[in-house]
Amino acid sequence: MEYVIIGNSTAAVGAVEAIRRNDKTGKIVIISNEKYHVYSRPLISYLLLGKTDEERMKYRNDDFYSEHRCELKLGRTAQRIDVQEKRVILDDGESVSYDRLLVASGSSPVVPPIPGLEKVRNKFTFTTLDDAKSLEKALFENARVLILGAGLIGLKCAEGLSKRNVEIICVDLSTRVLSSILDDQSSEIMKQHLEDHHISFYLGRQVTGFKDNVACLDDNDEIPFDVLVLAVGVRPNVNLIKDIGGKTNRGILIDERCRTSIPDIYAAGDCCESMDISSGQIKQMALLPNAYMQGECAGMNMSGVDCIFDKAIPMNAIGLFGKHIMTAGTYTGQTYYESDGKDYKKLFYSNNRLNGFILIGNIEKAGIYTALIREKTPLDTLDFELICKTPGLMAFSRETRAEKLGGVINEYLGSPVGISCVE
Amino acid sequence: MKRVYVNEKWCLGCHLCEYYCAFASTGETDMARALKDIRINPRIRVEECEGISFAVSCRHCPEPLCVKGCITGALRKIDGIITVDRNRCIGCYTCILSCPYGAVSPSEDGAIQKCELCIKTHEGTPRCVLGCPNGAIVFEERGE
Amino acid sequence: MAVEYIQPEYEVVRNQERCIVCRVCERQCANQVHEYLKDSNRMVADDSKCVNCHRCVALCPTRALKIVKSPHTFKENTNWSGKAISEIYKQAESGGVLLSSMGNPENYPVYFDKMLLNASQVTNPSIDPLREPMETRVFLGAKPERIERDEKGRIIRSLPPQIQLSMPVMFSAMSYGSISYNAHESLARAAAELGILYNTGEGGLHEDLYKYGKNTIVQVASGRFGVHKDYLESGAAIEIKMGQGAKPGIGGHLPGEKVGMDISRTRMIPEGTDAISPAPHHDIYSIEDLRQLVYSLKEATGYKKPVIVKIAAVHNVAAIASGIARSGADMIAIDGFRGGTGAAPTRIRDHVGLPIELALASVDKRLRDEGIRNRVSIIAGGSIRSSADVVKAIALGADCVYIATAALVALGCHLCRSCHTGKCNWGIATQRPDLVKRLNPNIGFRRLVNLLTAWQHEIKEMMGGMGINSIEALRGNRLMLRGVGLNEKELEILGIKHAGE
Amino acid sequence: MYRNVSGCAISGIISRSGKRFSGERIIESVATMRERSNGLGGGFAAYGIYPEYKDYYAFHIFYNDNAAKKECETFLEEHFDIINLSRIPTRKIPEITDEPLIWRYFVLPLPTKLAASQLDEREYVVRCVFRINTGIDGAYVFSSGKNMGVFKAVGFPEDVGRFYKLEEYEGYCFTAHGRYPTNTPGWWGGAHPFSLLDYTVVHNGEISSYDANRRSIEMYGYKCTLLTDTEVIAYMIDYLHRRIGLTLDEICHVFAAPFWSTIEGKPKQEREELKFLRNVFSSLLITGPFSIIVGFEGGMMALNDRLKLRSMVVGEKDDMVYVASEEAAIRIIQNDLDRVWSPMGGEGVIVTVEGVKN
Repeated sequence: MEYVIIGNSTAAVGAVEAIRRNDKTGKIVIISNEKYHVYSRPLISYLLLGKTDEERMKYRNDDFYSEHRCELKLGRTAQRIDVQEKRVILDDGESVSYDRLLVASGSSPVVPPIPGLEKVRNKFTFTTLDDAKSLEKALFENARVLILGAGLIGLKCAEGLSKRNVEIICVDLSTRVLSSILDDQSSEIMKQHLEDHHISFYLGRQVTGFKDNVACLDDNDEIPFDVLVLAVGVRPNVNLIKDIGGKTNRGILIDERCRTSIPDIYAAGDCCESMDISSGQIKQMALLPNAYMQGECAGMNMSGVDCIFDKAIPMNAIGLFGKHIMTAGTYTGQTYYESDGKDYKKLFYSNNRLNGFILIGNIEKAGIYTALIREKTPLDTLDFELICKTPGLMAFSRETRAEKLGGVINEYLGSPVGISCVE
Repeated sequence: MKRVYVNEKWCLGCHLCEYYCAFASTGETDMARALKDIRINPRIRVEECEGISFAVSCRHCPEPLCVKGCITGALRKIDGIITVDRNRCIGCYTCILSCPYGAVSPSEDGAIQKCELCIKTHEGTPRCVLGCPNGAIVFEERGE
Repeated sequence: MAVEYIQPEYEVVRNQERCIVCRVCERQCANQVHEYLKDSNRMVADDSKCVNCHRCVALCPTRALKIVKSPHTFKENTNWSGKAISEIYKQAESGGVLLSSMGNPENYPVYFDKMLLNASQVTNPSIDPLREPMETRVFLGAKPERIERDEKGRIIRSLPPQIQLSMPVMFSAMSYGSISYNAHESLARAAAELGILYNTGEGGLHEDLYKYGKNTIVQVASGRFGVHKDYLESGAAIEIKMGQGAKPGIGGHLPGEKVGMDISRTRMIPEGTDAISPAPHHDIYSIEDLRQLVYSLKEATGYKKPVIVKIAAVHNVAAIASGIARSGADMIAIDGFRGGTGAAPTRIRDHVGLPIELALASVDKRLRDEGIRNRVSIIAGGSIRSSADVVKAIALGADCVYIATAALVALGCHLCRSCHTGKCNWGIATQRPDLVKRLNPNIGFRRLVNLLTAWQHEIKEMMGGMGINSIEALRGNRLMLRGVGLNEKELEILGIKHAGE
Repeated sequence: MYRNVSGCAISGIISRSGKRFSGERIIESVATMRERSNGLGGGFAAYGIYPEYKDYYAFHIFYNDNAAKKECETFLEEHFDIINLSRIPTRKIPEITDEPLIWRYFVLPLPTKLAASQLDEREYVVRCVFRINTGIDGAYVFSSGKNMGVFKAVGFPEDVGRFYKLEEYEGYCFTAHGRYPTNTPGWWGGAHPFSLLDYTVVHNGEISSYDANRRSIEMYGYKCTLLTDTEVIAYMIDYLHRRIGLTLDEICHVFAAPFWSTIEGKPKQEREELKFLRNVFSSLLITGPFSIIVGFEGGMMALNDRLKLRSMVVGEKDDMVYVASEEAAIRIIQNDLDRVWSPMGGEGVIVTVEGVKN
């Protein structure tokens, strides 16, 4: 069996590990346009921050490929897929044949069509190690860094730059920070927190154009800057599939076995769209845990073991300047809410199910909430009032707890009737 | 594989498991010296409510969501035991968001901590099990 | 009260250097001795509440605690001891009968400690239990005085009901109520594992424990609590409790607050009502009446269960035992004055009864003198503390011993003698669910099994030393005993020679 | 109360056909084991020696003095019809000194007395023997069976044999004992064999169950006055064989009961029987080392303790069966054996004279 994986990040690793669980001998070829050993993309902001280094950014140990016997084709780009011949054609013309193909091509940063952008010096996107390295090189003392986008990437970048003695300005079309994962109030808490850490915001503003290194806003404000970071979002890399007539939307469409619409071709990770079970909608969820689990699911199915991944939900754990945010699911339904102005908790529920939550500050045992969403646990089977206040196993029934903690299994009872004393 | 199992029927809520856990990770030989004037941050936690109590620590799940979701690769499952490479962990806490038992928590230095069955500090039975006075926490092979 | 007549007996000594304020002492003390002071982040203790049960000491992970006897002293003299003085203060205050728990603590002779065992040298080899079989199995029950043969000349092997034990030790009566469900379950499971019997006591038998029936003695006491047909039939033997060594002549009293749902159902009395066992059985005012009850119980169970009559060791115990042996009982249990209790009037506990050693010796002799020793088995109880006590009791003439206090100690009891308060920190003599759960029967039964397994090893060692490899050859073998520091009369009653003779 | 603790030599010879032979051979056999005796006691039991008085109880009695003799004879006359009485013939030899008066009586219970007692004849005899031995100071009945006699004294057994002129007696069965008591001065009555009616016991060993056995057997009217293992064993045999009616085989299973582990492995019927015997007669289990030869009318039984802590060998030649502590003690009188073996611990060897049931 010949497995080919396009991409060398989280989903690819998930696939490799799954394939090798089932198939010790098949050939695995990994094709990536990046030249690095697999590394964790979200860590690039920590690299800037100095909390990690390239060595520690490696997502798997150095011997990962050899241990899993993967053939690497790094720094090479897959140009197209030949479905008839079942092979992948690379940029240098080499063709790599496959029995099963995984497209884990990830996503690319969106570069907005803003007039004058092409003339801006020191402009960067922020999704790859190379991005981070280039950005770092462009920094200098007291530089003004303008970050376009106050979402996850933009703010992690801001944090990454925070120890660099630079001025950080953030502009976003949205009136709120982290608008994709926070509601108004929580967003305000985070904005305050970020401002306390010397990030300046221009929210609800649009950059209408650049005059060299000056950004012009829709209200005619002008922001001069030295370095520009574009963090307005990412777009799935769908072309390989789209080109051969596979079904795509914004991302590649896959089923719960991570199969594309084309036989023997699977897709996983940021290049895909999949079902968010908290909302029932098909959406792009460019999240590392999902990428791994999709990759793993694809790998299992590719190597002949039927496997379903139908537990995808949006979930984010993000720390910014020591304040942790955890969110998951969909923000619909009734709410449970508590906040002291600094910490924040809001749970969203309807129809006897937890739909989503937002936590800021106290994130202890947040996974218990996540599990309620993921497992669609009927809320009337537990003490919802208690679990709202304190996530814990206490809220579950005694039986459920016993099952979870193993207490009832095989409890040793001695010999119920031992040596009889009756003649 | 031997695992830690908890039976709340016998948990007394004495919290000794937490102290033995905290002690185990100090590497000290005397608990008084190790934990005097320290606010402990154990990897096993007792949940308590209205006369019910039980300890919760990592279940070392067969399909560990924490490991799958770990963004750095710091969490690994090795020989059935989920361990954390604290050098790699950057404290994103995705694992805390993932763990359905609430068994992962932040440590003092920001990296996460979780029960690793004492394999890094002691031989044999985990200390919480040894420290439980009532057999509410046991370390047993029960098959999977 | 402005005047404190009675001072704490113990002091809780905390080594603040070692205390890590884990608060386990506070959480585990049902007497609320320990308290956490938030402001100073330290633990303090109220000595006056301490009963010296050692729960906190045993659980303190840093060994920061110890409990010492208070140096406080009255102006005592030999006649007016501190105890005598404080008891007067207590009664002057309360106007009530003093209550105590566990066995007689007073300074009467412990004859077991004044008897030494023999061992073989040269003329008769000692036997190594690791190399040779060493048997501790005993049968309890009446033995026939003659044998009969069938037409083929084969012995007709019909016997009165017999009980086979792997070793001559049983757990004696402790009722469900006086001790916790978990304690009962521990005893039941240990008995089953060991191949011995435990005893329900007078509180009936919890339905969950019927499955251990083949290892159960079901007791019928003066209150008749929980006695019904299924109960009688569920056990391996039936015991009529006439008396208890700790409180001869006194009945029992389980306060209503201990009679929860399970106990109420087991005892067949309304929840929350006091369970009072009268001092006498109101249908037994004579030996003839006893005989009637013995036969009523036998009739009720088809003559399949041996009947034990348990009496407290009192002055004319030998004559009473002789009467019982002739009443149709299969076994006599004699309970010495050091036997334990969940609650007894202090004066009774401390001043009534006989040491089991003397009672046993005189009963065994009396029954032999009358030629009826084989009609009954003798079970001796009342503070059998070790395997050596077992061996000495058997050598004096017992078929088997009863242990209870030793079993409770194995389960964690620290002999704080506060059973009557119902706040047993070890989960034994209590019905409070939070305290009961402290005794995990999975651990408890194992500890009991360990204890008796250890005793069995020791018994075998001692037997081997004496050159005896089956315990029946030890029974009544008083030549294996010698007294030390005993006077002629004591030696005569015990039927032993003095050491050196 | 001092209990005798002893090591010893034992020997026994029996003719299965009931052929009578001289007592000389048993002397020769036991003499071989002189090393096992220390001169503090020796004795013999001889069966079939009084054919002319075979229906009478032959009482052998030691008297300390004539006063005792007189008192005893008065008692005997009150209870028995005395057919014959005489001194037992002895030979003066330097090795045997301080002999008491040694008399022999052939008696039958007085029919009126016997009837009045409502006792079985043998029980009547036993009670009278106990009355004399415990009630008459200085008188001691050391043999009381029919057509048999015990001869014993303080001294080495071969000297005792010569003293009693044993070579002049002919019987179908002889047993002998040489004694090595470790802590008591010799006393004529204390020598072996010990007997009651026709049961005689010679014994080598020291039983650890002594006091359990003693206190148990005393419950049935026996009085253990001599405090020897042999005495208690003799009473136990009398009790179980004569009074309870156990067979000798069953008695072996009581005295040297198989271990429970052995019993569990037996077929059901046997297992149940063994268990019954162990349970019902548990107080008569003998522990500690012993080898015994029990003589009785018409037979002989040899038994070792169940761990076989004492040596005992059996030899066979034609109709003769020999048992002795040492093989040499057999070979000296019959070197040409058909078969020789050591019985297992607890394995009773029961030999009966043809035509006599045990």
